[in-house]
Amino acid sequence: MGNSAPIIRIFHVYKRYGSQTALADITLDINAKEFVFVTGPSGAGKTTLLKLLYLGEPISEGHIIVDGMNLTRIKRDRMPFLRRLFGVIFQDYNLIPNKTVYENIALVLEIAGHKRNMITKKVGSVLRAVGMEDRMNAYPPSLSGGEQQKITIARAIAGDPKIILADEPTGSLDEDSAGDIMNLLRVLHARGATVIIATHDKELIRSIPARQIRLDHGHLREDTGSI
Amino acid sequence: MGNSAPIIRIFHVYKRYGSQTALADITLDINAKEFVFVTGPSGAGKTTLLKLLYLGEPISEGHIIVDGMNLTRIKRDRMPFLRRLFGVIFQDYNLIPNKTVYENIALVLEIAGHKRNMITKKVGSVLRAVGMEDRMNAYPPSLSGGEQQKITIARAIAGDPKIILADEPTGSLDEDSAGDIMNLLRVLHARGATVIIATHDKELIRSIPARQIRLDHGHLREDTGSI
Amino acid sequence: MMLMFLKRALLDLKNNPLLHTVTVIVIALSVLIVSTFMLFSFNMAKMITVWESGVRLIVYIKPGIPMAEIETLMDDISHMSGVKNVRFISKQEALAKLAKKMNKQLSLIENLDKNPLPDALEVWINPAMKQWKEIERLAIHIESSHLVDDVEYGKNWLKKFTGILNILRFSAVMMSLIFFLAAVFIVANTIRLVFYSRIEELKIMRLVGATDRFIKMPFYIQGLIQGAAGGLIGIVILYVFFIIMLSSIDIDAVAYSFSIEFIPVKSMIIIIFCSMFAGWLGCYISLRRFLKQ
Amino acid sequence: MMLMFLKRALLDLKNNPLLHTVTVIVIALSVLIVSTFMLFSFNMAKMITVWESGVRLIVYIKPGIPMAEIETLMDDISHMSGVKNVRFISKQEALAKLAKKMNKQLSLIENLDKNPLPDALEVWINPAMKQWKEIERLAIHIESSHLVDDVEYGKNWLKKFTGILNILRFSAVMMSLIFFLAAVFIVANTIRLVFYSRIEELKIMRLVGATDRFIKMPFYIQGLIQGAAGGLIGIVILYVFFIIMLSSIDIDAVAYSFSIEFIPVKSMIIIIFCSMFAGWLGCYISLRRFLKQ
Ligand SMILES: Nc1ncnc2c1ncn2[C@@H]1O[C@H](COP(=O)(O)OP(=O)(O)OP(=O)(O)O)[C@@H](O)[C@H]1O
Ligand SMILES: Nc1ncnc2c1ncn2[C@@H]1O[C@H](COP(=O)(O)OP(=O)(O)OP(=O)(O)O)[C@@H](O)[C@H]1O
Ligand SMILES: [Mg+2]
Ligand SMILES: [Mg+2]
Repeated sequence: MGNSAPIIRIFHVYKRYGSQTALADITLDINAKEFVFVTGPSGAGKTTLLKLLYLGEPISEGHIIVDGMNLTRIKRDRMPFLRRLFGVIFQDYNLIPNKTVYENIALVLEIAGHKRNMITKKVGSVLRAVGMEDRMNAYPPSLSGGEQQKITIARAIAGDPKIILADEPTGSLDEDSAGDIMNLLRVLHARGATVIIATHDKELIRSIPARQIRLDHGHLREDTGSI
Repeated sequence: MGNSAPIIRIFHVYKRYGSQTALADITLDINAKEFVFVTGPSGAGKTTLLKLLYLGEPISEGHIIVDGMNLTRIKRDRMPFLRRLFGVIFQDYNLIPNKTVYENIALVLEIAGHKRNMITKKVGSVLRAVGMEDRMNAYPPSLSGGEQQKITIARAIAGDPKIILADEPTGSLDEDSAGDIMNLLRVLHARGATVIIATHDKELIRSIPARQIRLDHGHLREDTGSI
Repeated sequence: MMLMFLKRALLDLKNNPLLHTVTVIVIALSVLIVSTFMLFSFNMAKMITVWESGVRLIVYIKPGIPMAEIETLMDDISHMSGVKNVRFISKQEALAKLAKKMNKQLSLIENLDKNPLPDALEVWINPAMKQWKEIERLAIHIESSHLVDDVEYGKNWLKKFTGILNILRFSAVMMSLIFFLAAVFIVANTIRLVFYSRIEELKIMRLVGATDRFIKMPFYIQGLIQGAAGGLIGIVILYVFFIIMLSSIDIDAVAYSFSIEFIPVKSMIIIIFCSMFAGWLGCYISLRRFLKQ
Repeated sequence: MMLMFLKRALLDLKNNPLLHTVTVIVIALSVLIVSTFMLFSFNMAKMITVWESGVRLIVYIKPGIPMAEIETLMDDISHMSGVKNVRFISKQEALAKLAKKMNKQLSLIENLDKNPLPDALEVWINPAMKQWKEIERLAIHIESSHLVDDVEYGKNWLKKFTGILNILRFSAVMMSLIFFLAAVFIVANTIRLVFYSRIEELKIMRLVGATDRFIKMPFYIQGLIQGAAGGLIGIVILYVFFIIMLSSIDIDAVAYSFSIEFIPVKSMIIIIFCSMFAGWLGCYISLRRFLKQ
């Protein structure tokens, strides 16, 4: 699939939570503009792997290099800029409950320093993309599970990120909505984004031919490589 | 499927959130010891319907009678006892983050007034049933999405409820775990519990022959009836 | 049952250490303020009592009244309300006193051939009688006797002083009230903030079938424990300050007529009860709002 | 840029009304306590100054000293440190005064054939000189002059009084310090509690790429706004109390020599700045901990 420059390089990475080893000796490269599934049963370490990439958790051992930056050695004041490379669809949504849907998404753009009218336009367009433009002024707790997930997706793509990390992006969605979201991610991929999706939805994986990385109990069990 | 006495009777029920109508004119009976799927796309009103049953939200219009109690007229001090009829698997887990897994589950039994050593035994057994006995002393935020879901399931069944309400119980689970959980719910059903599962997982619905109630935009679109 | 609630309350204190520590700190500081002020007022009240025991009237007897009549008068006066005791001062004693007082103008007295001073009574006023007006009324009453020539009272500074002591007393009461109420509300509001941050937890408990009582009791117990802990800590801090202060004051320059003392144990107990009440109140206000929903 | 942060701070105040209201209430109450005490101390200090302006020495001149020498002495004394002014009292004036003072013992003076009193100087002490010892030293210094017969000073009550005023002064300083620190820490801890309840929100902001500055600024602005609002409200409440108090005191019985005044504007401004500082401090402590993670 085209471009072969690795945007993410993972070298012998371990992640331990106390005595618990969530990831053990993971080594792999992900190229720019790749489309990757990370699979594995519950507790395999999928979410943990994604967290390490955007510095959601510190790395216990090993090195990860993202877009030329070594995450083990990165300076505190560079971290926000690293994080802005990513658009993350969090498994637990992570929406701010007392800000409206609009404010939640606008926040990402404000952080990146965008202008006011540009923000208004952009928020409108991503909400339209996930079919939630009519709930702009709702607060997250007043949305259904699937609706919250859509807002999280809208927030993740609002900043036109280089890399999209999607953690179980369709877990709370019905078949039709899930299909819409996957199409959206494919469009963004076609426009040049690297897309990494953690999921255990076998059907979802079957629906798109893409590289698959399978984890189990923190170990890398299988990597189909770019296809 | 055997017993035909309705344990839940819903008469012309409406639920409105401000100007938004989440449920419109729902009328249906659910018999004791039935196994029911509530299906429908995201935002259809599945969660809302379950919430009305356990008084998670007030009913806007109409009547619901659960085990002989009219929810519209129930007295404040009877509500806790109504709620103890139900074991609820919440869509968003609703675990208390600064209590351990053990404490979270034990809470339900303490509330019901059980004895200390009975609580210890029971918590151990439900955690074993969902395969999480080794994480008894972990705090919920340190669990993966699927693990949290399993804890929620364990909590829901700990009190041996008459009625189990499961809101998307397998959304974060891999195929194998999901199968285990469904088997668990079927065993509880066979032992005499009424089971109501809200889900949009078509595969799950196909896997078990049961009554299906389909909602869409708050309207009752289809009810296959007991089979 | 109560034991179970106590256990749950303690477990919860363990589960939210930062939250509860901050709450106890705020309570302790509030108690510190109130008890500091109580210490001050208490000692000032003592001081004022010492001063006021110095208020007296001088009753000048008309010349030539026989001693028996004077004694009847003394008896009458000593039964008037507000009078602590009455002492007879003969004209000889008065002159001797005057001579002693006028050390620089002694020649003035030495030049006298007969004692020009009258007999007099010294009437000591009960310190409980605080209003200048009452003292005045007493004086007029005594003056109305046909035996009495004149009544002298109220060195000017003392008169001014009584007024000022009344301001002090009044402001102390006002301030105690303000400080106490403020402290109670600070504590109550702090506990409300803690409560607010835990409202999700309570909602969950309610959804899984907890009764209001089951939700409330551990909160109340916590409120009481935090109030007691904060109160105790506040008083201990004040005591430390007090010891430091005592050792840094030049005691000799200050402590002629009275010594500085720490607030009495009874007041400490009252303070701790009040801070427990405030803790409970904070819970009560927050819970009532929550449980109404 | 700053404007954007201000907007975000205000938006957030709108989004968490209960939280911020409770915070402002706690700040207002803390300020109320401190400013009540300041009001009290301020008026007491004024009162003490009024009293102290009454401290003076009487310098008795040896008999037969010519006026010219006395004038030189007066000049010398008036240049000594702590002396406010010096007034000459002739023996005639002294006797007239004595006669007036001794209204009951007048016969005593009427019986005199020559004035036995000496000439004297009245030396008024600067109220800034507060230590009794300093006054004593001054007296000894003056006494060493060959023109001076004796120096009289220190009516006993005033001496006792100076000691007591020093305790008052000392406790006022100690208490101000305690109250001020306690209030600052109450405010800071309250803001910490609010912060604690919002930590999830900040974590999310950080995860989506917010810089420390972006997270911090609105908090600081809020802390300052809340501090200012709380300070203002606290002072207004005190002012209302003050007006009520004034109207309920019997002014005539009290206000001979001085009038009760509200804390000066300068102090109000200081209070508000301090409460803003406390608001900022609370944010600073909490944020430093959070950002270190
Ligand atoms: N903060 C934490 N502290 C301790 N253990 C943790 C923490 N986060 C994750 N773990 C553990 O690490 C393991 C991997 O977790 P992870 O969230 O990566 O799983 P996952 O593959 O995303 O699972 P799921 O499909 O259920 O989301 C799990 O066993 C989990 O309990
Ligand atoms: N508290 C609330 N305030 C306002 N609207 C609400 C609230 N809760 C739910 N809604 C709205 O009611 C509708 C039904 O929500 P519900 O949660 O029942 O959907 P659902 O069928 O469970 O969807 P999902 O599959 O996404 O969980 C949605 O449009 C939702 O936005
Ligand atoms: Mg996960
Ligand atoms: Mg739902």
